[in-house]
Amino acid sequence: MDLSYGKEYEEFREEVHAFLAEHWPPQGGEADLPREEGKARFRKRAVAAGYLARSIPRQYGGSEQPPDEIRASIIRDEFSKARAPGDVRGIGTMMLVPTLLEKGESWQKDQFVSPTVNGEITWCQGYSEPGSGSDLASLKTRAELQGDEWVINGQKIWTTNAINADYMFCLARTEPEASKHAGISYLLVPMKQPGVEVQPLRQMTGGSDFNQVFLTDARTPKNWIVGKRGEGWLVSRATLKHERNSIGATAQSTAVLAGLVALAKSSKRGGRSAIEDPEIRQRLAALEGYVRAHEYSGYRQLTRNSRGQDPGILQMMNKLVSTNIGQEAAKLAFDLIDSDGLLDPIATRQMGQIPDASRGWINLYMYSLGIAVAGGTGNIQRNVIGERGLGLPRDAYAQGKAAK
Amino acid sequence: MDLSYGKEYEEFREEVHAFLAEHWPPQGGEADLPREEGKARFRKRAVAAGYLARSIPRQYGGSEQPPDEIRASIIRDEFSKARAPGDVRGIGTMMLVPTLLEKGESWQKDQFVSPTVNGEITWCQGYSEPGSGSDLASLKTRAELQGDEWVINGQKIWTTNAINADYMFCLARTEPEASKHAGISYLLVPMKQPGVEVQPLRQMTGGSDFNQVFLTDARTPKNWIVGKRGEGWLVSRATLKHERNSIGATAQSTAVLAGLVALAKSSKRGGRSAIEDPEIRQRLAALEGYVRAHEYSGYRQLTRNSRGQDPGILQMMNKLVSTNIGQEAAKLAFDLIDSDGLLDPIATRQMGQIPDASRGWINLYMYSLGIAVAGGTGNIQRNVIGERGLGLPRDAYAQGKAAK
Amino acid sequence: MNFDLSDEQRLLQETVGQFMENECPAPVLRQIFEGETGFEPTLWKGMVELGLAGLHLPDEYGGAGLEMIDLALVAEALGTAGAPGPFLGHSLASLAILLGGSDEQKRAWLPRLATGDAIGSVALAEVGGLWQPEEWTLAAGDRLSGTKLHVPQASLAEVIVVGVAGGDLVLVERAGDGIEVRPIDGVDRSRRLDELVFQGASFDPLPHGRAAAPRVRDAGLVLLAADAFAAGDRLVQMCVEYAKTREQFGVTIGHFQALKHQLADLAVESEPSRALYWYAAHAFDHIPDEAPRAAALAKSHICERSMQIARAAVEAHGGIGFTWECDVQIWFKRAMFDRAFLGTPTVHRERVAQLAGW
Amino acid sequence: MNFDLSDEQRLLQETVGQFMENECPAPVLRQIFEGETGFEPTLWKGMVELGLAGLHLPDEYGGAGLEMIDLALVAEALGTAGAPGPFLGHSLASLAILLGGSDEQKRAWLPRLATGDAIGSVALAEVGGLWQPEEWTLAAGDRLSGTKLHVPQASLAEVIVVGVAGGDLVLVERAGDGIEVRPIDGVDRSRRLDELVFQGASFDPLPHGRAAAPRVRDAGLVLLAADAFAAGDRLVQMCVEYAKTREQFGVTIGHFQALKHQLADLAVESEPSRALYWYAAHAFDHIPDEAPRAAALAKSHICERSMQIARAAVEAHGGIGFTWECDVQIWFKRAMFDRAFLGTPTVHRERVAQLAGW
Repeated sequence: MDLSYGKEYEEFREEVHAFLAEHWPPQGGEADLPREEGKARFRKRAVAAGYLARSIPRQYGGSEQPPDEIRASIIRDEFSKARAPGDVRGIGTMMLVPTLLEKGESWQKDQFVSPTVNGEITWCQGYSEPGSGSDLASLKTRAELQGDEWVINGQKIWTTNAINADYMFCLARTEPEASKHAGISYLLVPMKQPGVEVQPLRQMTGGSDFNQVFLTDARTPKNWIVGKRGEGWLVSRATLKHERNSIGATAQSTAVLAGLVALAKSSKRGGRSAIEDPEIRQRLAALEGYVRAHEYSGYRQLTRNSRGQDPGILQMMNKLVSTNIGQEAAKLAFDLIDSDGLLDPIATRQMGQIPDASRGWINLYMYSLGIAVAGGTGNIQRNVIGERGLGLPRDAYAQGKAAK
Repeated sequence: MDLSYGKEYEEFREEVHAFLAEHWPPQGGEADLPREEGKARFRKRAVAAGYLARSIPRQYGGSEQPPDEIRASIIRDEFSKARAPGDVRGIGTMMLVPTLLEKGESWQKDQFVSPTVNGEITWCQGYSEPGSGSDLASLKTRAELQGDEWVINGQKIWTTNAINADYMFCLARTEPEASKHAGISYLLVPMKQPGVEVQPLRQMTGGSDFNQVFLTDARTPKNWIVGKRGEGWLVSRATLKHERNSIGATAQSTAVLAGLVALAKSSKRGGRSAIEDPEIRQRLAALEGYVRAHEYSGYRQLTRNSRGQDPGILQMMNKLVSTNIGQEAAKLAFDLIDSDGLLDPIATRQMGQIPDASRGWINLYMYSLGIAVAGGTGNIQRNVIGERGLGLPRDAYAQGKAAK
Repeated sequence: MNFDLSDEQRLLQETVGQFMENECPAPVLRQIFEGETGFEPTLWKGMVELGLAGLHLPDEYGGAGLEMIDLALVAEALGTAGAPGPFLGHSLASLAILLGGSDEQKRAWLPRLATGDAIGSVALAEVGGLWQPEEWTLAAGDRLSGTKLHVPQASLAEVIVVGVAGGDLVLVERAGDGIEVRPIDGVDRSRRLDELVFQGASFDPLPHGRAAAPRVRDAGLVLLAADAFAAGDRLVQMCVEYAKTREQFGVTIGHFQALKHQLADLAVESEPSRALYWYAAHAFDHIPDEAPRAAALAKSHICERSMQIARAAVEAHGGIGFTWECDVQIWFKRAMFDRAFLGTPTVHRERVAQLAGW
Repeated sequence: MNFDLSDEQRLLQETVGQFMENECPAPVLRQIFEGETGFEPTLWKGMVELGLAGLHLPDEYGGAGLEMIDLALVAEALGTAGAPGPFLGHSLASLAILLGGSDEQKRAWLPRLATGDAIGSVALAEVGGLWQPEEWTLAAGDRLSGTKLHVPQASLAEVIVVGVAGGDLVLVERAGDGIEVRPIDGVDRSRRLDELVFQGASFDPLPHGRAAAPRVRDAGLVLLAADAFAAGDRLVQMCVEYAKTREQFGVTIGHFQALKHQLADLAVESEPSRALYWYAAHAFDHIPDEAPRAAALAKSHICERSMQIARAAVEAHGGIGFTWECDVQIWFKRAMFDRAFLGTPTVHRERVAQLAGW
C-alpha cells in the first residue's frame, strides 16, 4: 500500500502544473481575446497535451489517452486549483458520448461527439416519465415512423437542463406490439422545435432544477436512432452504469462532514458550543466513520479501476452509501440549526456546494431526500446489490411473473 | 376521559381485597392443609366468587362472567399483591381453551377444559417445524388414520413446556393430496407415550427454554381432532390471535424503562454517573416517548375492548411496538454496562423479569432478538399491519403466485 | 377507566374536519399556501363561527368552556386539513390572558377574542432559540425595547402576549407606537411568522403572568404535538393511497413487500403516539403534577416521529414527493414548524429528563 | 496511489484461511468453543509454524518483519474462521516488549514468543471499564498489588505485559509468586479471559513502556477492528447463504424483497468498512500523526457495525439463529468481545472527537 501518488505521478503533476502556468489564464495577446474564444483556444491546447477529453478518440476531437484514473484526478485537481476550464461537464459528455462511442454509427459520432465534448452543443436526458420512474419497461412515450421521420408523442420528467439543451437523447416505444423492454428505441431529438415544450418542475425547496418535457408530434430524422429498433433499453444500460459511478463520488461526503464540524462549532446547544455536547460529538464521530470508510473505499476502487480490475460489489454501493451519509448529515445539521428549522430553505444550491448558513442546510435537508430519487431510488440500489452483488434471486415482479 | 377506575370499580377492588383478606392465605384448619390442597380449595372459592376463570362457562368449571377487562385487571392486581394463586397461566388456558370453547365438540370441552383451567393437566403447542416457521402451509408433520387412531410422524420445534406437558395441541397434514393449508388438521396428542421424544433446544444464552419434539408413530384417538379434517389451519388462527395480544402487553415495556433508569443511575460514563450524560438522557427520554405512547395506547385498547368495540389497527401493532421497545432498551442497556459486555449472559431469565445486573441485561440483549422470533417474526407483523391494517394488497408469494 | 373520546368529542372533530374539507380543500389550501399573507378572512370567519376561537374560554367570556383535550382534538383536525391561519397564536394568547390577566383585562379582551372580533398572538422566542420562560431576556421596564422572533401571524393580531425577562408575560397592542412587525421568511406558508421589534413600546403587565407563562408554554406544546400527530397521520395516509394507485412492473407498488413493510413501520411510528398527546392534553386539566412533563414528552416524541415520517413520505412517493406540486411538501413543512416552534425535540427531551429528576 | 493488497498479502490471507479451514472447521471450532480451556495446542502449534506468532517481529528475533497491515490481515483471516486461542494477547505482548523493552528483555523474550515456545498476554483493563493507559491506576512500587481484568487467556501465558499507573508497562511472569489467575465467565468462548490478582508480585519494568503503551493500545484497536470486520463479513455471508437455501411459500426466502433489501443494507454496513481498518493499519506504520485517531475510528465504527449486523443476522435466520446450535452465535459473541475489549465504541468516538480537537 502506498497512499502517495508515487514519483511518476508527482512528475506528471508538475508537468500539468507547468502547462497551466504557461497557458492559463491566457497570456500575451490572447489575454485580450473574448473570454469564450480564450477558453476555446486553451481547450484545444489542453486536448493536444492529453489533459482533456482523454477517453475520446482523436478522430472525434479527443486526446485518446489510455485510461488512468489517477492522472485524471491529478488533472482535475490542478485545473480546478488554477480555475482553468476543464472537461465540459454535463449529461452530454457524461452519458451520451460514451453511449455513442460504444453503440453509435460513425456518422453519428462524427456529427455529435466533438461538438458535445467541446461544449458547442448541450444535451438533456429523456428517460423518466410521470408513469415510470425506475421501471423503464412501462415507458409510454411513442415514436412512429412517418416517411423518413420519427414522430414522437409523450411526456418526460426530471429532465435537467432541458431549457438550454440543443438535443435530447431519449427512450421511446417504437414497436407497440412488442412487450416491455423489447419495444423501446433510443432516439436523438432536437429540442428547438415546435413539437417540444419544456415546463420547469418546481421542488419543495421552491427552486426549479428539473423540468417536464412535453412531446407533441415532435420530429427527428429516421436515422437519428442509436442501436437498432427495439434495442433502446440495452443501449441505455451502459449510460445508466456511468451515472451510478458519477453520483457515488466520495468528495461530497467528506466536504459535508467538514461543513458539519464547522456548523457544530458555530452553533449553541444548552448554553454552550454544540461541538462540546457529548451527543453531538458522538454523532459527528459516528458519521465520520461512515465518511472515511466511504472515502477509503474510493481509494480501493480507484486503485482497481486504474489497473483495469473489477472493484466488485463496492462499486454498486457508492450511490447508497453517499445517500445514507447525506441523510445522516442533513439530520444532524437540522438538529444543529435548532430553531432556524422554522426558516424557508434557499431555493437552489449549486450541486455539491456545502451550505454556510441555516437556510442552506435546510435546502440540503430536503435535497438529501431528492438525491435519493435522482439516480433511481434506494430500493433499486438495494435490488442491484442484493441480486448482482450478493447473488440473491431476482424478484418475481421484476420478472413479470406477478403480472401474468 | 377519566383515568381513574371510577366508583363502581373502586368498590369492586375493595370487594376483591376483602375476599382475599378472608381466604388467602388459608385460614384456620385449612392453614395446615398441604399447599396444593389449600390452593385448590381457594381456587374453587375464587371461581365461585367470579374472580377466576371468568371467560369459562360454568358447566366447564368457570365463573362465566361478562367480559370486563377492567375488572380482570383489578383482579390480577389484587391477587398478585396478595400472592394468591390466580388463573392458571400457560399455553393451555391461553390458547387451547379458547379454541376448544370456540371450535371443540362438547365431549372435548367436558374432558379437557375444566382440568386445564384448574391446572390439573398442562399442554404444549405443536405448530412450528424446522422447515416452516411463519409459513404453516409448508407443514411437514403427517397424521394417518389407522383404524380408530391417528398415527403421527414428524418434528416440532420451539415447543415450550414440552417436558412437563401432558398433551400437545398440534397441526399435522392429514390430507396429503390437498395442497397448502387445506390438508392440515388440528389434533390433540398425549405426550406421555413411546412415540413422543422431547429434546431440549439450547439458546445462544446457554439456557434451554424451548424444545424439539420428535413424533415417531405417535398415536392419538380418531376423535381427538378439533374441527373437521383439513380445517386445522382455520382452527389455529383464533389461537394465534390470542397469542399476539398477550405478547403485546405494555407492562413489560414500562418495567424495562424503569430498570434502565436505575441502571443509568448506577452506571458510570466518562467519569460521572451515566444518567448525567446528555446522550444517555436523550436516549432515555426518546425511549420513554415510545414506552408511554405504548402504555397509553394500551389504555385506549382496554377502553374499547371493555366496551366490546374493535381497537382496530392499534391492536395489530402491540407485538411490533413491544419488540421495537425491547430492542432499543436492550441496546441502551448494552451501552450502559460498557465493558461488562464481555461477560456471559445468565442462561435463563424468568419471562418478564427485569435484569438487576450486567449479565441479566446481556441475556435481555440476546432475548430481545429471540422475542422478535417467538410470536412470528417482525416481517409477519408488518404484513398483517400493511395488509389487514392499511388495506394494502396481499403479497403475490403468500398467494402462491410465484410458486406456480 | 375511560381513555377514549366521548361522542361529543368525536362530533367536534368530525365537524371541524367536515368544515375544513368543504371550505379549504386542497386547491384552496394551495392558493392560501402560495399567497401573500397565508390568511383567508372568510375561512377564519367560518372557523370562528364554529366556536374555535374561544373553545377553551369560560362561557362568561363567550367561550365554549371546554378543556385542553377538546382544543387539542381541534388542533389535530385542523392539522389534518393543513389549516392556514392564526389558530395557534390566537388560542395561546387568549389562554395567557385567561390565566394571567386581571378581571379588567379579561373583560376587555376575552369576549372580543372569543368572537374573533380581535385576533391574538404570542411573542415568545428570542434570538438563539430561547423559547422557555426561564430563558426570556426582553427587559420590561416602563417601556419595551428589544426583539422577539417567530411570532405567529403578528401582522393580523390586534393584541400580542409577550414573554419578558423573569418568565413574565405582558400585553401589547400591535398598533401601538414603537412596535415594528417584520415578516420572517418561514418554511410553513400556512402559518406565517413575523419578527417583532420593540423600540420603547408601551405595554400592559399581566398580574399573574409569571404563573401563567409555563402553563401557556405547556398548552403550546400540547397543541403542537396534536398538529404534528395530524401531519404524520395525514402523510401516512397519503403514502398508503399512493401505494394503492401507483403501478410498477404491472402491479400497484403496494404489492412490493419492501414498500409495504416501510409503510407498516410508518404507521407504527404514528398511530400509538396519538394516545401520547391525548394523555398530555388530559393531564393539562386533570393531572397537574404530570402536565409539564407529559407535554414535553408528547411534543418531543411526536414531532420527532412526524419529521421522520415526512422524510419517508417523500421517498415513498418517488420523485413526485419532492415536487412543489405534490401535497407532501405542505405537511412536511407543517411538521418542520411543529418541531421547531417552542423548542426542538432535543430541548424537550432534556426537560423530560430534568423533570423526572434524572 | 495504491490502496489494495499486494499478491503476497493476498497469499498470506489465503494461506491462513486455508489452514484454518483444514485444521479448524466448524465442528472442531465448536468442540473448542464448548470445551474447558478454549485452547487447542496442536492448532496453536500449526499457527505458530505458519509464522503467525512473530509476524510483526524483526528477523533478528525470529520474526517475519512484516507490518501492522499484514498482522491485521491475518487477524481478519483468523476472525473469519472464528479462530480460538491466544493470538490477540500474544501479538500485543510481543509488540509491547519490542517497542518498550530493553535489548536484554527483547533478546530474552522475543525469540521465544516468535517461535511460540512461550505464549504472551496483556493485562490492561481495570475495574470500571478503565482500559486506556492514562486511566491505569495499578501502582508499581517495588511490588505489584491489585487487580487487572479481562486478560486474554492468561492461564496459558508465560509472560504478561501489565499496564500500571502513569501509563507505563511492566513484565510479569505468570508462574511468579503473588499472582493469582481467576477465570472470568466471558461470552466469547473462543477467546477466554482471566482476572489477574497481584499480591506483592515482583515485576520487570519496560524502560520505554510509557512510550510503548499508547502504540500497543492502537495496535490492539486495529486488530480488534480487523477481527470485528471479519465477524460482520462472515455473518453477512451466512445470512446470504441461508436466504438462498431456506424456503417459504414455495420459494427461497431470498426472493422476498424485504429480506433482500435487509441483506443489501447489511452488506452496505459491512464491506466499505474493510477499507477503514486497512487505512488504520497502514497509518500505524506510515502515517504516525493520523495513526491513533484512525485506529480509534476504525475500532469504534467497525465494532458498532458488526454488532448491528450480528443482531440482524439472528433475525435473518429466524428462530434457528437464536439457538446454540446455529453458528451465528459464535460470531455474534466474537463481535461482542471485539466491541468491549479495549473500550466500547462510545469511548473511542469520544477519543476521535478529542483527537480532532473538537
